[in-house]
Amino acid sequence: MLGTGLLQGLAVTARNFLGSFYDRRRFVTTQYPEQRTALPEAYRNFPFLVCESADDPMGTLRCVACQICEKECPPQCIYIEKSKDKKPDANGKPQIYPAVFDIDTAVCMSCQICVEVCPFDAIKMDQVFELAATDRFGALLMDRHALAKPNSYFQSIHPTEAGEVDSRLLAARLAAEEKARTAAAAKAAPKPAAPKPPAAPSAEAPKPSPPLA
Amino acid sequence: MSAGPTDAHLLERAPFLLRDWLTHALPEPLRWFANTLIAIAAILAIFGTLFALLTLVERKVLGRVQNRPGPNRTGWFGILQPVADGIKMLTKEDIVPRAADPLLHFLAPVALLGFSVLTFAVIPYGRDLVAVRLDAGVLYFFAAGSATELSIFMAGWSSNNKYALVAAMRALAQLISYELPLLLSAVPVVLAAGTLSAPDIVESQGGFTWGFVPHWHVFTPWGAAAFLVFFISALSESNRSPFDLPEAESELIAGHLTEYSGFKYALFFMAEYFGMCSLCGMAVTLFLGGWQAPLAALEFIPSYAWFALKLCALLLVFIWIRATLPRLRMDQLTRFAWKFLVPLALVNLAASAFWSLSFGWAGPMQALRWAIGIALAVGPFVLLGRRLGAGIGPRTYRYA
Amino acid sequence: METTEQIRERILASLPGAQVSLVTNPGLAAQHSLLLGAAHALQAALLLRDDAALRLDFCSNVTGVDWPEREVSEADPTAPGGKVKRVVPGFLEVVYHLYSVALGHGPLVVRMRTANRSDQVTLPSLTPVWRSCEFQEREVFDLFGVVFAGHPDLRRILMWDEFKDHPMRKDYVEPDDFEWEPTPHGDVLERARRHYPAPARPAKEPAP
Amino acid sequence: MSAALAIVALATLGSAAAAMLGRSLLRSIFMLAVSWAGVAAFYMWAGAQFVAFAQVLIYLGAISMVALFAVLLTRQSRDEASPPPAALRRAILAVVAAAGVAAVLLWAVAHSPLAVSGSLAPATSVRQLGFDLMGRHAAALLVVGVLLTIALLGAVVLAADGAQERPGDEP
Amino acid sequence: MNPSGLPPLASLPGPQIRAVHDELHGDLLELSMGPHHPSTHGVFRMVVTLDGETVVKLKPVFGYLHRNHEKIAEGASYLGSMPYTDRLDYLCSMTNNWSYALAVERLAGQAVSERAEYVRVILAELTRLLNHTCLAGFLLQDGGASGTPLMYAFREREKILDLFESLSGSRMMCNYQRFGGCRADPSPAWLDSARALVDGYGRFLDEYEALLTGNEILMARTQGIGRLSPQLAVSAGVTGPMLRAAGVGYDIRKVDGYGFYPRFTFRVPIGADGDTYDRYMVRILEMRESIGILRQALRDIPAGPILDPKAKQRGLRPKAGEVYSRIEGPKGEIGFFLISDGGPNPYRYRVRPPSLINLTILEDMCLGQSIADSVVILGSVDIVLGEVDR
Repeated sequence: MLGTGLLQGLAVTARNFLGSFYDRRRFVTTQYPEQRTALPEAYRNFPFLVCESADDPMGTLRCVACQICEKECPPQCIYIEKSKDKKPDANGKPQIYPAVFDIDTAVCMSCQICVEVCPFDAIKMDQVFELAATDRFGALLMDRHALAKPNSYFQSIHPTEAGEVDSRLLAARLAAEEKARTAAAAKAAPKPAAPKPPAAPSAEAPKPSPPLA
Repeated sequence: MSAGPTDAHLLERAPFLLRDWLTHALPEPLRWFANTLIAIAAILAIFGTLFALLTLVERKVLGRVQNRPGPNRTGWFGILQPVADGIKMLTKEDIVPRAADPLLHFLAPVALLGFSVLTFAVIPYGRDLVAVRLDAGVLYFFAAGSATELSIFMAGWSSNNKYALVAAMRALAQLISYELPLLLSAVPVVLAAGTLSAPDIVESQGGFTWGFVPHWHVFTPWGAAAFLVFFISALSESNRSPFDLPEAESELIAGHLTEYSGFKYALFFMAEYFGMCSLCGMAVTLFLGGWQAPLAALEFIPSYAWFALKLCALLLVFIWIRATLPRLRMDQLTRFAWKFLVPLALVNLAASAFWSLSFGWAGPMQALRWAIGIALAVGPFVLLGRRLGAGIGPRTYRYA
Repeated sequence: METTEQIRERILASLPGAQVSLVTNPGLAAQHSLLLGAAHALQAALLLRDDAALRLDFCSNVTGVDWPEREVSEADPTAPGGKVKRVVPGFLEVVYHLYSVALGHGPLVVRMRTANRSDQVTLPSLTPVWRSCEFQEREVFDLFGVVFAGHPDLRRILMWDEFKDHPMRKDYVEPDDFEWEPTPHGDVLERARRHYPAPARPAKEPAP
Repeated sequence: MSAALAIVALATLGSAAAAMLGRSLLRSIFMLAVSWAGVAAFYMWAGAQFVAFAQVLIYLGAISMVALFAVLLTRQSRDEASPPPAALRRAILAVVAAAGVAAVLLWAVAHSPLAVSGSLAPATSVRQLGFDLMGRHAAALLVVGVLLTIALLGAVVLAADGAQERPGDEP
Repeated sequence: MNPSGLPPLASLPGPQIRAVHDELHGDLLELSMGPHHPSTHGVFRMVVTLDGETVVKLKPVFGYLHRNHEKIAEGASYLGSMPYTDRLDYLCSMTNNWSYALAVERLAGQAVSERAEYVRVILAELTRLLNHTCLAGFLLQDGGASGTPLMYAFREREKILDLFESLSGSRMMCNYQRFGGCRADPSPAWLDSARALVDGYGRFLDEYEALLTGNEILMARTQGIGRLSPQLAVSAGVTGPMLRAAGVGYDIRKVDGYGFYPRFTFRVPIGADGDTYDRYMVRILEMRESIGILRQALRDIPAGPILDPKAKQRGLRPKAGEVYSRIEGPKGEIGFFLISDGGPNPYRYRVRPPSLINLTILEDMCLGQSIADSVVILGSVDIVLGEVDR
């Protein structure tokens, strides 16, 4: 009979209207500034540079300015200038560091390609999305000072990924030391009489991760 | 302006006491003038705030239906939203297109609001609480209502905008074709009540049968059908949801309101809401027993409270329908009026005449009377409905 | 569906004068294609659509490809260095991927090539055969400059009508309408420096 | 002659004149509507409420719409038909015709036996009006009904012809 | 003078209402709907010539969102183009990614792990649910319902987008598929929440159909409107639900059988009249089939690697050659035609846009209908301008 479909529709809207007062499924709005939805762990926004310790970010940057991410970045929003001198990195090996490392967040589309292609786990995706800036010109171009964040912060926002990265880096460092020790032992071996080098202080105990910054 | 019921309890006489207290110091001719001024001021104040609240309630109900809270940032639970809208409308620049016809462009909202406010004069808000006790009140109501069409066309034509023109043509066709069922569905009530004066119609719906069924017209078979037709036509007269073709956002952006901004735009909306309120008021007066109480025991509640309750209920149904139904197409709209509502209203007129003539039947004849009444009301509805919905229907699908 | 060679024989059988040659696809997908001569392309297309065994009634994709002039060095024992430089003339190519909705097979890849990239860039339009080519051929005309003879409404579809050049050609030079970009970097930095000799970015870096 | 009556009269005549002299056809229709409202005000002043409301309902509500439709659908609104130059001969003829019509009207008004009494017309209630219509003037009412039905049918037939010309309106 | 004999719109005098005289019906009204119009699903413009309310001529105009996506792809590496495919049909980024990954895998001969194929089917069907629900919402929005069906659709869409966000990191720009598998492995918790969503979706669809399918006004507004004959649909290259609504049972999941679809049992609904109501109903029935596929896929998804580590992503240089591969996206057949010359970036990168090709017959469907219907018909074609303009 004409009109039964309309009544059915009205019944559905009435159920939703009444439901919205008690049924969580029918009232889905979160009042943004006051309430915030929990961001899933895999959420990614603009990248940031990982540095080992919080108190000396520029000194302990993992990035070695190999410029792979600059080439691979689809919208070309990363700009790197290598440093002239070298500085020792976490494993003690002298490495080049980026004198200038700019990411133009106005151009970056947070596609996370740079994180994938970085062989040194030096750049990871951040979870900060409130980046409104009043200055339209400079504020959106983030230099390395604004980008550097400590490894502890990385562990706080991406715990599982940070866990894998740290275990991998630790294994790599132990392997490197193992190799260094065997090489040293081999170099020391031909002089049998040389006193056994003091047992390397177990690779000065894996670098304790700095206290939570 | 009547002196008001003398026997009822305090709350019932409150409005009259208030008025007399205000004007007792004035000499005789001035007092009449002051009384009418107070009546006008009261109506405009009440329906003005109702308009403000209605815009807020509409957005809150629409929000709740769509699982979101609706405006709640301004004031406590969004209560100041109408104030915010008002200020926004006042401060917005009032742009008049260069090629528009300035006089008509300015006159349109004024005329629309003027005529739609005129309709409030005859609606009985309570026992003896009616602004003007006219002998032909219902006819006055429809006369004032029908003059608004001219101003909608004035708005559409004078803005010299393609969308506005198409919308103005649509508005004309729609309002004319729905004015007929509106009047035709009011005629059975006049036939049953025997008078055109609104307060008398409400009085004729007093009293109860078997103690709890009130004598409202909607509880008679022809009354229910007439109420349905009146309600659908009221939806269309006030350009509300299934029939809001003139300002169909998806096709004509804002229809005849496209070239209006600032306070004129607000005036149009105020006129639309006033039209909605007055049509609902007349529906309550004609069919839902005006200010009559639904139960004898509840008569201690003042009569104007009952009128307000029923008015708000109808307005909520208006909003509920707006939240649910999509829009009809132009030719479907006019075909629905001419091939469904008008024939239904005419047959209903006959049913009402039969109901009045068979007043004397008693005992078993009473059941026969009800049977014939219901047959006359439901029969044409089903037959016309089947003919109207001939082409459309649910379908079954096969799979590859 | 028959292999591409069998289809080629079938076309030559019913259209003796047509030039239909096979273009092998060295890739792993091995989707070989037929190169149709412009003269009999329309009849061949009609045949492909209406032939009972093929019934390729669905032209899924029309693509333009720009092959500019390139030098190919070939082994030539007679030449002194054992290699001789040969210049392959450039051309514009339109590739059609045909499927059959009725029989459910495909794709048959059909190609057409223009004489050169400058003045003779006309190819017969296949819109009369498959209606789906209408917008896609307009796009090839808009971005590559291939003029389709017989197209019902050949206008630019994506660029605005007054636009002169064809952006998808390999030798397309972007107009140098450089707008000031708040944070220029990379190659944009060079363009910025050309327009604004002063250092484009304020030196924010504190001396290391 | 109370002040209100003078104002209403002036408004009615003024808008009627504006309707005739107006350049844009549509604006003159709106002026016409204003003059009909003036006539309705007259009825109210004369105490015949029912007729006044009927006047507003029918003239302001429907007849003005018909006029608007007529003007829009016959495309007159588009090209402002500029009136021909006002030749002297045409002006004289117009004045003569107007004077003749005015004379006839004034004569009819002067000689019709108007019982001009001081008080307002007896306020007939709608109920009384209904009894008269159904009683003494039932025949006239039926004739008017038949006339209107025929007019309606004629309109439908005319409109129906139009529908054939543009088939495909019926979905 | 454009070919139809009417003077081009731009040359007509001033902003006055341009009643273009035409001997056929007297005053024709030329109306430009778009590019800023509430119901054109983005920056799409229709130059409509109206005779009263009925459409006499309708010319679509595109290009307002054209950024030459294919030229950018020729400059970028194969991996670098993957995030750009999210921006093609920005409602269904997962299926765009899959179609591009499938094309590059066929070009480079890269095998895909079994678990990744299951995850891809799951994500594609979730995208189909999301797209068809939104389509019904937008169709009703064009039909005049004041946003209620659209809000219900968006409420369900948010749940699916939460799943995408917890898996790929971003709600709409997922950039999740890689050559040879997927970037991140869905955790058991993720699979459980996906199962919960799929179980709940049937109830939502019942409520949604109760609100819409039986609605007489919707039936009156869409039945018999914008009829499309099967022959014209096939010839015009229409694909996806529009083609199946016209009565042609052509579904690339069944025809090509890519990505383990032959392992799942599902049916392909077909329309009878090819009008707007059929297009709406075919999409609703397709959603119910997708729920069936999702249940089967989520039930027997195998363990195993999501991406074999040896697959080259960054410096991928596929051998010279070309490939055209396609999948059944929610809007139709979305395919990629890649020509490689052995270098790090593709020589030619072509996207087959289902939205643009489905618009070929918009004018044929709208002729003779009223302007309100042309808006509803455009809504039922389901276009997204990112894909139309590329």
